[in-house]
Amino acid sequence: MSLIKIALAGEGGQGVQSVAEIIAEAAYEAGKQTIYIPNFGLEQRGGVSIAFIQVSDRRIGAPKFNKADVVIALSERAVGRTAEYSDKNTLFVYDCGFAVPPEDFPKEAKKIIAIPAIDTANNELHPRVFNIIIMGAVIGLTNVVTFEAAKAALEHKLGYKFEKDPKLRELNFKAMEIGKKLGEESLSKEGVC
Amino acid sequence: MFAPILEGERVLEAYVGEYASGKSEISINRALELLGQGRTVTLVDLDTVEPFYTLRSLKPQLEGMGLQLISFSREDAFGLGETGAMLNPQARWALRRSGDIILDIGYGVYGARTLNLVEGANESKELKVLAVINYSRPLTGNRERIREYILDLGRVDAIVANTHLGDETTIDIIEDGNAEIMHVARELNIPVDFITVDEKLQGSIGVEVSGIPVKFIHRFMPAAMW
Amino acid sequence: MTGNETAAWAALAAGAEVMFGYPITPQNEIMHYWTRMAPKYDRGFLQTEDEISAGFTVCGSVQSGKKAFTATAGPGNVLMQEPFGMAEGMRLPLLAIIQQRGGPSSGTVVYSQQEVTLTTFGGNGEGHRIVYSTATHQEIYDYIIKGFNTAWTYRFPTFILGDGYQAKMREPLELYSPEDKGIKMVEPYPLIGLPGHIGEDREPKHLCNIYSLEEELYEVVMKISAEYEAISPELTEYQERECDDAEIIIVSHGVVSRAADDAVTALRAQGLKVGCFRPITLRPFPAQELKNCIQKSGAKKLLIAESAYGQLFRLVRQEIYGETVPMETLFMPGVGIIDYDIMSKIKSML
Amino acid sequence: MAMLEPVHPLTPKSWYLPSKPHKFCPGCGHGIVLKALGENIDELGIQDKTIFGCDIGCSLLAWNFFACDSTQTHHGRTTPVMVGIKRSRPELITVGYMGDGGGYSIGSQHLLNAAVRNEKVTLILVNNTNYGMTGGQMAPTTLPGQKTETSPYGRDPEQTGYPTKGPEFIAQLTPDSAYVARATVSKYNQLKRFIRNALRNQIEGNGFSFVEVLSTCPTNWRTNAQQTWRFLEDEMEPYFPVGELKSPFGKGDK
Repeated sequence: MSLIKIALAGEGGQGVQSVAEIIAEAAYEAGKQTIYIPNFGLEQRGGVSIAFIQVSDRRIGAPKFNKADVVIALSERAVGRTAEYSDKNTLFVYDCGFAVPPEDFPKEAKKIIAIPAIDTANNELHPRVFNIIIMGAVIGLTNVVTFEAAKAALEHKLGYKFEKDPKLRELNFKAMEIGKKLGEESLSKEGVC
Repeated sequence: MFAPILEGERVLEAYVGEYASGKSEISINRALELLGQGRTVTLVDLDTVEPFYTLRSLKPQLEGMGLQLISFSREDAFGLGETGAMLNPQARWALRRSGDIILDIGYGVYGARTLNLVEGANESKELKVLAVINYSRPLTGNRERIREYILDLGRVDAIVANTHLGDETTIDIIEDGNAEIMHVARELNIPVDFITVDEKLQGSIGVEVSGIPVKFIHRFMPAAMW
Repeated sequence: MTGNETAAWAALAAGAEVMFGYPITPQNEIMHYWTRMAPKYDRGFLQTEDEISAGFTVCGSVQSGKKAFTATAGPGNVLMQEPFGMAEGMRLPLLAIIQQRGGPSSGTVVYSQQEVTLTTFGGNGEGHRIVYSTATHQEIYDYIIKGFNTAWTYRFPTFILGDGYQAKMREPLELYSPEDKGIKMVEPYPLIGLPGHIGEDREPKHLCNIYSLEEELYEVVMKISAEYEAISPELTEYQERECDDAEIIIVSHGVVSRAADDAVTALRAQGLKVGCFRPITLRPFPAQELKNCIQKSGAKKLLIAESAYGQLFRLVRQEIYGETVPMETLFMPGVGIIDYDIMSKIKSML
Repeated sequence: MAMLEPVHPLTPKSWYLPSKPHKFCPGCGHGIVLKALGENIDELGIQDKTIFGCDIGCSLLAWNFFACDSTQTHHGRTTPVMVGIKRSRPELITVGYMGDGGGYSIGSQHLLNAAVRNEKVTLILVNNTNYGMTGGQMAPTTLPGQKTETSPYGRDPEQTGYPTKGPEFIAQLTPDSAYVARATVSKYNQLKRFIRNALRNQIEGNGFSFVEVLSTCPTNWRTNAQQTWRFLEDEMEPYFPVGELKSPFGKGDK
């Protein structure tokens, strides 16, 4: 696998950084080179939280990048904030649960895709697993790690919680599966929910 | 040019003045003048505010000329850092020594009160406190300031007029400035004992101005120190 | 694992006994991990009232014979220059991890390479320090272990110069215990608080850092300088790639050297003769090695790339004084540099 | 006249004789404080494990005063250096020696926080109401109206505040296991007892120990012997009450 660059952006509290961390660990466990770096500092001050993830078979260079292969923007502000990371090779994904001013969208993208992750979390599952749906979507969009590897990493990260409440495990895995499907399906659709 | 010193009589003089007024130069010149008359002379460094920049660095040279010098040499202060505002214990008892004693009192808000540090200074009838005034120094640059400054020094028995501007000095600067100093001295009823002029200007000025003797001095304090 | 986590593990593996620190982003997690691990491994920690105090408590601790360290960034690095200066003057083997953030002033808490001048030559002295600029988590781990040995072997304050990106990013690395790699850790020893009865077995030890004679200080500084220069050849470290026939050599350090490395790969693939040189030690600087590179390649230009406005550039310029190769610069103070930035610059130079 | 035998004053065993006579000015109080400290080091038998740390200022003149392992620091930074040593080697007895400028001004944050953390170090702070070494500038402890080189018209509390009352302040910050006292060089036996308590408190591992000592600076006060003593006893001591403010060794000695 050649280098995959992912920018994941949302509001503080949406859990984008923990998603990035789990993906990075899953990739590492799968024997890949990986770097994940947050734009720390801003999230504590009410800014958009962005995670920069890179996964590759080879040694990775600079920890940041200016154009991503996949951008996932999970809030209205995040769309405008991450538009700069998109170019003609970029899949630009956003949640259709909010209205985005047209001028905020990237000028260039391979494809702009809307997915109903917030809606799915709120209505079908539980608001708390929103970020896990997104993690599933990342996998569905990029195949950056296998579904099994992601499950293992999630188990590693949240296993102690799952032990106490096995229903949580079920809920999380289901969220990831739904997310993966959303991601895969969106590849074949154009940017509307 | 000075009143002759009687046999057995000794010279006890303390020089006070503002920062860079020239008191150390004058103290050294005065001590060497007395030394030249075959007298025993002790020069005492009582500058406790900035002592490292005054007599200490000249100690070997002055001692080589035969002066007795009470001052810490720089080696004495190894490992002490800062400017080392320390009083040599010998300075406290300087007046108990035989021979002439020249006290170089540092500048500072306490003025002549520094003499409190010297045992017997306040009681001594022989001791003369001379204020060194340079009209070209900002703090003593007009009549009012000179008056205020001298009054603030505490005990002052006589004045030394030492107006100069270093290498920029002209005869006009000296004469104009000293005229002002003499004016204040008359008002305060304090005598001007002598006028000091850099030896380089010897010949451009008389040996006496308005009846006050002029003394030509050699500059020892290295210009770089200031 | 993050770079900060890596730093804490490295200090533990190196046998560091105590950390003194004060919170400042982006180095906080070094303290966080250290404080979690310290009690389990019987190591010490104190959060001091400020960075001045953190630096001086480290000075006190190493005087008493403990392997002590601190970590800081930005304005904290400024405050620590006072104790770092004392460590230079008294030859105290302290280790400090610097995770550079943006400046001047409080700047950003994120990233920069703007503490190069401060870390190499900060303070009212001559820069008698050893500064390793790391680029990967593996290097953070390796050079912290090595740095403690350097400090206690040569008794010069030693610095691990990282940055906010390295502090916060996650990257795999191999953790190891030094013995497993055949690395022998240098044992610390006390400078004061020595064994034996004073007056019977030994004289009292009076440590001194202040001199009243110019000549005295001159001798001390000249002696320290001579020792520093004597050990410099064995301390300098660098990396070079594709320099043999390079027409342009990219000079960068720390995390930016990763982008330079990628740029060289990409440009060589396009048939362009570009190489890269990376000083690992910024103090002492691998000056001769860089000169050799320039000479053997006959390079037509150097490109100095850094996330600062000329701090590495000034260092390079003074270190290779006499070389006439023209230098161009890519200064991006406070922001990251990626291969794309360097490649664009190189193409504009051709 | 026959040559008189030179007088050899009795000196504590823990004094380092090659550095004597010391460099303090005639009439300076430091010698008295250091004698009290030296006698206590002897009597408590801690010479081999005492680390003496000096601040910058006149206290620095004591850098090689004792035949104890000693270290110099920077202005105000003796407290953290002592803390670093004590935390690393708790078996050592660390004595930080500083002036009012080092302790109450440039190093006040260290003093305050070391007190709050109840660091098990002993700090002796000599209060002579001015910066002696640098030539007699105003200190945090300069009395209202007192002339110094930087308060040439007398300290004006409206402009520069009132003198710092260190022990009172530190007593408020420390737990009961701390020792806090103010002594004066005019009462030697009491001074010696207070320093002894401050050392004992560290030896017993109780907590922070702090003694401020009112001292004399005739050189910068420009006072003769009588005036010096009068300033200490009639001006300083009424303003800065002498006594133990906090002691784990029973009732405070006022």
